[in-house]
Amino acid sequence: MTLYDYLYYILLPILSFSIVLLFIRFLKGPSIVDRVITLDLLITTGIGVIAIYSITTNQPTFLDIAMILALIAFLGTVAFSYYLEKRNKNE
Amino acid sequence: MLLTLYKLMLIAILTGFLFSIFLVFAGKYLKGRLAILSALVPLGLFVYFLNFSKRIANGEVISQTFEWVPSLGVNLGFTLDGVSLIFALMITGIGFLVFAYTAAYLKGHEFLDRFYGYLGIFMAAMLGVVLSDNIISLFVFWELTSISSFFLIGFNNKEEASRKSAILALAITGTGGLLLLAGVLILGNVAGTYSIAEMLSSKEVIADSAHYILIVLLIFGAAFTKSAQFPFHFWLPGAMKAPTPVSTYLHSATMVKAGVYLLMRFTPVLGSTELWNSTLIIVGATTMVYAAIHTIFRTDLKGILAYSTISALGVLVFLIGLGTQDALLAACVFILVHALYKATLFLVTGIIDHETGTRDITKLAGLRKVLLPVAIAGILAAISNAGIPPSFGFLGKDLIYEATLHFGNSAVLLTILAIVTNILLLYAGFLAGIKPFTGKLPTTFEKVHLPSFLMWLPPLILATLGILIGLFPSIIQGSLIQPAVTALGESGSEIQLKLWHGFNLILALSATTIGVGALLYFIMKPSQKLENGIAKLEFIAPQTLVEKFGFGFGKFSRFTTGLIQNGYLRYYVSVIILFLVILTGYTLIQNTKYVFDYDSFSVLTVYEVLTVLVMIVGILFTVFTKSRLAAVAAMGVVGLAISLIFVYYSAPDLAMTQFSIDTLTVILFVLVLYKLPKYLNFSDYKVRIKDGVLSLVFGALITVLALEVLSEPQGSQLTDYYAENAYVLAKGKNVVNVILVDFRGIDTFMEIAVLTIAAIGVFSLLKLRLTSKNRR
Amino acid sequence: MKTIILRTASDYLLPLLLLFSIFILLRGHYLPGGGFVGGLIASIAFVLHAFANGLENTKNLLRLHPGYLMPLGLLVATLAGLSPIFVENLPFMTGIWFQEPLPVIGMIGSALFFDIGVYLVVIGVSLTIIFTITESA
Amino acid sequence: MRSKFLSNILLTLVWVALTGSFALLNFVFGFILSFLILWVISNGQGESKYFKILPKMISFIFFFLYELFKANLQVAYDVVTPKFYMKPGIVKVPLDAKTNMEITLLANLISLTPGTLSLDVSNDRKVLYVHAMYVSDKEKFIKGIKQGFEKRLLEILR
Amino acid sequence: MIQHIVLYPIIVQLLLAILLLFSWNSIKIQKLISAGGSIISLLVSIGLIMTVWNEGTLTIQSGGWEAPFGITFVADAFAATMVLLTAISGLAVSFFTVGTILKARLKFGFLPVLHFLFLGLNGAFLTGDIFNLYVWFEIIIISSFVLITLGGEKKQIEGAVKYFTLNIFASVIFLTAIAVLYGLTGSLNMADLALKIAAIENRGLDEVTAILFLIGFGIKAAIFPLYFWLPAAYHTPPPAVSAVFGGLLTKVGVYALIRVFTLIFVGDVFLENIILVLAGFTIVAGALGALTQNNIAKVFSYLIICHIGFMILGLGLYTEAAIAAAIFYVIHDIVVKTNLFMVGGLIYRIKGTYSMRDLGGIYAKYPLLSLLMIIPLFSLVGIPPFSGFWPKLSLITESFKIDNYWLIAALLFGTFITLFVIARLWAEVFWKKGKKLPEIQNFRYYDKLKIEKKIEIVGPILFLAFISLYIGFGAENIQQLAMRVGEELMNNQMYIQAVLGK
Amino acid sequence: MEFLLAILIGLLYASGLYMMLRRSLVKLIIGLILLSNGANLLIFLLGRITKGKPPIIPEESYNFLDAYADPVPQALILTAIVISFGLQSFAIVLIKRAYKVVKTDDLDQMNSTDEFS
Amino acid sequence: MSEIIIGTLATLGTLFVLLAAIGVIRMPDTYLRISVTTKAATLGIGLILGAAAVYFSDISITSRVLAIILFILLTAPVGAHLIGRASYFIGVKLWKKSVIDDLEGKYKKTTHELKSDLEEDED
Ligand code: NA
Ligand code: NA
Repeated sequence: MTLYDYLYYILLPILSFSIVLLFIRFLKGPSIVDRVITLDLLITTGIGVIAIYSITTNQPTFLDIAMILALIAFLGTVAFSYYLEKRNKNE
Repeated sequence: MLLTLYKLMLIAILTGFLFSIFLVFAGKYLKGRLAILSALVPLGLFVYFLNFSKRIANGEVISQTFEWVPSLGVNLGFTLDGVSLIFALMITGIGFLVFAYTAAYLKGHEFLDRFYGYLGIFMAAMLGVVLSDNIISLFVFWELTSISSFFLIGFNNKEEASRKSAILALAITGTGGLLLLAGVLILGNVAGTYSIAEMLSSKEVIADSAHYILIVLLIFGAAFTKSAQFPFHFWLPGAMKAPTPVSTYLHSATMVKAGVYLLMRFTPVLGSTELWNSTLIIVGATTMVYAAIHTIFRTDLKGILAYSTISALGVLVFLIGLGTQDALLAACVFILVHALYKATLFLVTGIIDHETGTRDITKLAGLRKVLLPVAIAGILAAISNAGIPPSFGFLGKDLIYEATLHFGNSAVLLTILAIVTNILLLYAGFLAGIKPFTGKLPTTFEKVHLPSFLMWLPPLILATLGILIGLFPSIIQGSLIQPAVTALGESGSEIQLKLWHGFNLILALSATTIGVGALLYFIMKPSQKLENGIAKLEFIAPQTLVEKFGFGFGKFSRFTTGLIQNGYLRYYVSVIILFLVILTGYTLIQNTKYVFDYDSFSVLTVYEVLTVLVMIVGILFTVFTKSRLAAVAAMGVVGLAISLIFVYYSAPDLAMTQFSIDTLTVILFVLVLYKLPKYLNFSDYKVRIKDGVLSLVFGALITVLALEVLSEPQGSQLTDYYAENAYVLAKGKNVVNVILVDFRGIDTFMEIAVLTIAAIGVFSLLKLRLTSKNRR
Repeated sequence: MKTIILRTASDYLLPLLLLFSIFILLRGHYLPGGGFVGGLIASIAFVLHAFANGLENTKNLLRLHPGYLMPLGLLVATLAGLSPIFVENLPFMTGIWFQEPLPVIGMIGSALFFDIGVYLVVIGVSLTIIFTITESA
Repeated sequence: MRSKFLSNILLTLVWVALTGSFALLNFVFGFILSFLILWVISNGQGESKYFKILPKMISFIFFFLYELFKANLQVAYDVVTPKFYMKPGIVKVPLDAKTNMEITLLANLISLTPGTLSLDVSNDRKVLYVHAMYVSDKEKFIKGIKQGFEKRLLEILR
Repeated sequence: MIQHIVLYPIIVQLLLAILLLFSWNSIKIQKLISAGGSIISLLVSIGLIMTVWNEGTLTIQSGGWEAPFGITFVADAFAATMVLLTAISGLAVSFFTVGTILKARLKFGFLPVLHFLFLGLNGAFLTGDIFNLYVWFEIIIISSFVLITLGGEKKQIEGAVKYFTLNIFASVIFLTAIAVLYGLTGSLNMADLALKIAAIENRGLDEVTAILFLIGFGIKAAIFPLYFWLPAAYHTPPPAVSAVFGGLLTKVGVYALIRVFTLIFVGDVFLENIILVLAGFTIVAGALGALTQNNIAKVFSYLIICHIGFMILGLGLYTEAAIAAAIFYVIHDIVVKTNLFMVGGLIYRIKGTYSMRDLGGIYAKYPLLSLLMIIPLFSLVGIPPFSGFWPKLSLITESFKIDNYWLIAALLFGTFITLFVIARLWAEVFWKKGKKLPEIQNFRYYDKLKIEKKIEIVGPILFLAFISLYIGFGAENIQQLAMRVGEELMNNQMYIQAVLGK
Repeated sequence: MEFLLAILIGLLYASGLYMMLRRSLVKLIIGLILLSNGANLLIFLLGRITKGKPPIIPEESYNFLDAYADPVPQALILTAIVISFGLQSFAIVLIKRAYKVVKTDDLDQMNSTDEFS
Repeated sequence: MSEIIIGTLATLGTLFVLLAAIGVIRMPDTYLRISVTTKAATLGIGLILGAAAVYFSDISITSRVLAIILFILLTAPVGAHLIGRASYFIGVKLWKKSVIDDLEGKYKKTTHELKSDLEEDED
């Protein structure tokens, strides 16, 4: 088994499976915070998927996407926190 | 010299328009002097047209064409022949008198200038109608007469009845106008020309055409509405809401005769067929009898005159329907006869109304003592109307009987109808012209004064003419009547207008008519009771039916509009989608092969399937979750999954952008959401199922469409070109970016413009608060 | 949000992200990135700052209302688009280039200025939108 | 001034690393760029301290990586085995760290370490509330943090 | 290069919008820029159409990339005409805006967005690239969203929600159609597409694509049964906005329909029949709607729909004369509808209401003004020889030529209802004795305006009225233009030749 | 994969439409977003998809050495995405404003402009 | 050699990510889930990215990888802090077997001001 096959046929599916697991938590919730956390984690896992994918395709370009994901994902969490705090204050 | 004269014909028509435009701007400053001066316009035109009479009498037909919209085949083609001349003289001549009359009648009225303006437009338009050779330009002028009529009927527009009548008249004549438009366009197409003169040579082609019936019906529609034929007659009594000069000029002497003119004009082109003749005879006869009977039941002078006018118009249509030379001759003569006496009677009525303040015939009597010249005019007109020799009316009546008596098998029936009509018309004329002046003067009217000569002279002139022509018919015989009859296509024998034909059947019939009519006048007394009696039948009157139809139609339009535009956005969306689904679905089902080339598709891999799976569940979750926030977060998941798909399929820039934008959207949502109320599930189960089915069908359609397209070959020459030139010419290696900033830079340019506008929108939508202070 | 952790982090993230954004902007012609994503990252930097320090502080930092970046960016892009007309009588938006390439950025040409215009507009737009919403929230 | 210069150099290095080009021109460009950025954003910001002691920093990084790895294994074990051994709770940890930078770094490092999560800092900055998975002994837990992360961190920063 | 002029109408509006944004804080300067710029824009458009008339179709390849690789801009007679009309209508509205729009609205970007809208319109008319057309459409709709919501009053918002949703929906369908088109041909240049679509064997897909375009553009053009957004929204914004919308916006949809169905999807009888049926229903539905309304702005809105039917009818008939008639009608309609809503605005300014029940007495009080307002009303009805009359001649004739009497009936019905509705409007609004209405606080009645303000309001109406009169009385020139357009459109080889050189 | 994507796109269209048919303004906007995602993916799919070969010319080369994905649909989608972002952000604010002035999220209560007057 | 390094890093990283995923599924309360995710995922992604860096062994790519890791290290704990704090605000309950909650009652309801209560302790 080559490194390519290993990454492509074993690790990539495992990461995708992790995504599914995370997504199950996303669906279950129960609180919105759980969803926000899982969303964040989904993105992080996505970065992993992209990194592995870039190795298997020999395309470093994809790492740039990982970079953007890493940067921007954070803002989502911040915004949700901001929202939750404000909503809570208003109530 | 000749040429300049010809040109004048266009200018002659334009004069009226120019006159009224002039009034728009200068009218206010001319009010006092205006009135008399205005009358010079029609007078000048009358003289101008009179100048042609000699040449017309010599059998000349004067025609001149000015190009207007040649690419549509529309010219200002004018023809002056016998028929046109009669009408032109009537229009300008009576116009002159009415203009003068108005000066006194509406003296000091604040909107006198407007009134003259409308009259000017009307006169010009009417001249346009009767002079046009090009049927499109005829239509143009025809419509203008309807419009000016609308403004004149509604002149006293502060009264609701007046406005209503104006709209009703416009609705009826407007409908007719549109029928005429269709008619002339089809006719023009069939004949291959819009020129009436040129059509004469293709008479057979037209008659044999499959569209002949349609053309004739359309033209009838126009003529009948304009000339107030049964059952379209009812707008005319309503139109009497207009000031009397208008009733005189438009609704008795000229405009209503436009329909008659139209029929006459088209007689040589379309006439002499069973359809043409029978329809006109039936409609004309019905109208003349029906309207004549109606005069009995009226007490308002103008009402009486209105119905008698309708009846007279019926007579004219009837005569054109007979279509024999006799009949057409009679028609030509009767037009003049009627114009003279009816105009007189209207003007007289106007004076009575103006001076006594009432038009109620049951109250009017003895006015000869205070309004002698008016009484003379009235009585003279009544005489001509009655056809008592030696009036012009007598001539006319003779010719009518002449025509009916010689009309083959139906001669007896038609003659009887004509007699009945004439008897009733006589009665009506006596009521209007004699009744107010005879008998004892009620005390209330003792202080009535004779108005300015401007008012009584015009009717007197007209009435006198009605007698004079009767005495000397040769005045008009050669110069007007003969050319007119020739123009109608009857070039047979020479015409002789004589007062005295010796003792014959016709004379007997005339005598009978006069006798019975006079008897009727002495026996019958118009009364409110009679009027009330006929009012009981109103529910089946054409007007009521039309109004009911209009009302029902209004209801119908409210119903349909309310049905279509019901206010529910989701319904709008459904309709549009349904429409799309049906159309595309139909086409797809008809043409789809359902053969997909699976081999060309890329292989499924675990991670892709899982990504798609997450996305599908994410979408479903977005749709069905009860929490808005969860839905928004789920959209984040969907966005991420899409980004991953873009990654898998070689679109790094897309993945980046999709992801960043999705995050941004989620943030915006989150920032906005917390002020909103909870997600409510408004719709019930059934609705959801229905919507669900529609949505699924729509989605399936898109899927099938996508697969269909994928099974077609595609080779993009763009791709290769970009690949080759991206670096060499555009100096970039990220081809997507090169496309964005260079090959298709304008797209990107406008994309940022869109963003800018959106930002302005957001800014102003949230920041701008219209307060009561800055609201207006 | 009153948390020093976020505030401190954002102080350091701000320059870092801005730097990064320019990096993304300039390399767009060669690798994924470009004015749009670059602009987004720059605006995220400021948005973070605003979340942490309050809008007023961020606005003070910017000195100018971010909205003005929109016409500025559009103007830069327009001038880049117009330059070929004036310089060489070529059609609108035709790329014109300096002869020598620069490191990182590569060839300097009108397309680059166009991308800078995009960058500015995107910053202006994102900030205007987010700031406005936050203010009226 | 000095710290600003340092920041400038640091950002320049980041730029050079990002672009991967060590040409002189790129250094100059990176320097100017960083300078501009710092100038743009420096409005209204107080002095801030950057890394002064490189060696300590490096040793700290290794210490942190070790902690990270160790704790990860612990948590991993708990996650994958059916039974939970954890005793979670929120603990109030008094702070010696004073500046924003110190507190933030400390809190973040605590959060990054598995099993612990900095929830919030009190408004008077005296206390850090930490959620932890294993607080069988509260005092021991607090001591662990103060002796471990906080002490080492402050050594670097001060 | 003489071809530069093709892009000038776009560039001028773009620069105007930018300048206006820079002068955000000064309404005074904005007004000056907008007015001056609109005049320049008109001059440029006149220059463009004259050049096109003399030189034939002009093309310019933006970015210098030969077609079909770059985005081509094409000024044929049709496009140049539309650009000119935009400039004319734009000039009027720009002045009318200055006279009627609230300061508060002007402070929040009304004028820049208005010019962005004109930018979008010019772009949409001139582009020769289907995706680029999509982008211009988006400029148009986003500007229109902003304009329609600016001020954010209740009815504006309610109308805007529908307007927004259905228009975005139309864009999605448009995009879907582009996807299919690219999937089938791998091209975006419209001339190139014309060639490639003709070569596709699967006519069914070709037809489905065409239907998608029909629906996408049909929504924007407000044809039956896709027009719901229009009656819901067009009466809600200030009259200056309704004027641009009523005059120009729906016409972009019509433009796109005509363009696509004369250039790319040619000769599909099934589609032509569908278009004819829709045209008939559009006329009737619009007419029925107009009959039911009492708010004059709503009456005008429904009349827009009704008359869109006329234009679509011309397309469906698909003969040179019919297309020319549709073009003539477009020309007439843009001027008249713009003016109509301005007239509505003037009436509102005089009395402070749009309701026919409350209005009245305007003719007695303002005779000259009323006569001025009657010009657009007459033109709208097409009372001969006013401008709306001429195109109907060909429409009826061409309908007759295919023996479709239903169409003739629909045309006559639409005309009749228009006539009736306008007559009623005249009677109610102008003739009827004016009621005494409660005075609205802070409302600046026409009476109380300064003379300059009055000129700013009446001037544009007068300007457009003159143009309407010219269209009516100088119909020959307009017909010549329309016929030239019709000829060019019906021979799509000319367009293809101009763009691709083959 | 194309088959799966086609179904996915269909689902996006279907769910987008379904959301638009609800009465909530928020759902409506979400529906529009789903729809435009669907349209973007449709362009992507119909432009034919290629795996793992981004259209970026390798360093040290003037040309592609290998197969590459069609960059045109990508560029189109990019433009479309950004444009929809503009529209979406406006739409989201519209919701806010609508709730402020109409005081409801229920679309069925926003039909005063369609009423006869 | 490098293949082995790459394989090892990638495997470890993947396992940590998987661990985080399982943790998120299994952990009984929100705070614990936050706790688990921040670390495991950060480490996991760092390792995977490291593998990529080794694979491409190019200075510009390595530095990019470092940049990503730096970003994650910077942002992940801040995010965890923010969301954890927010959970407390909105009243997400601790797991019932939690042993201590020092934060209870320390937030002022309206302003979210957080007390240290240290003075009280010293007293
Ligand atoms: Na365990
Ligand atoms: Na931790």
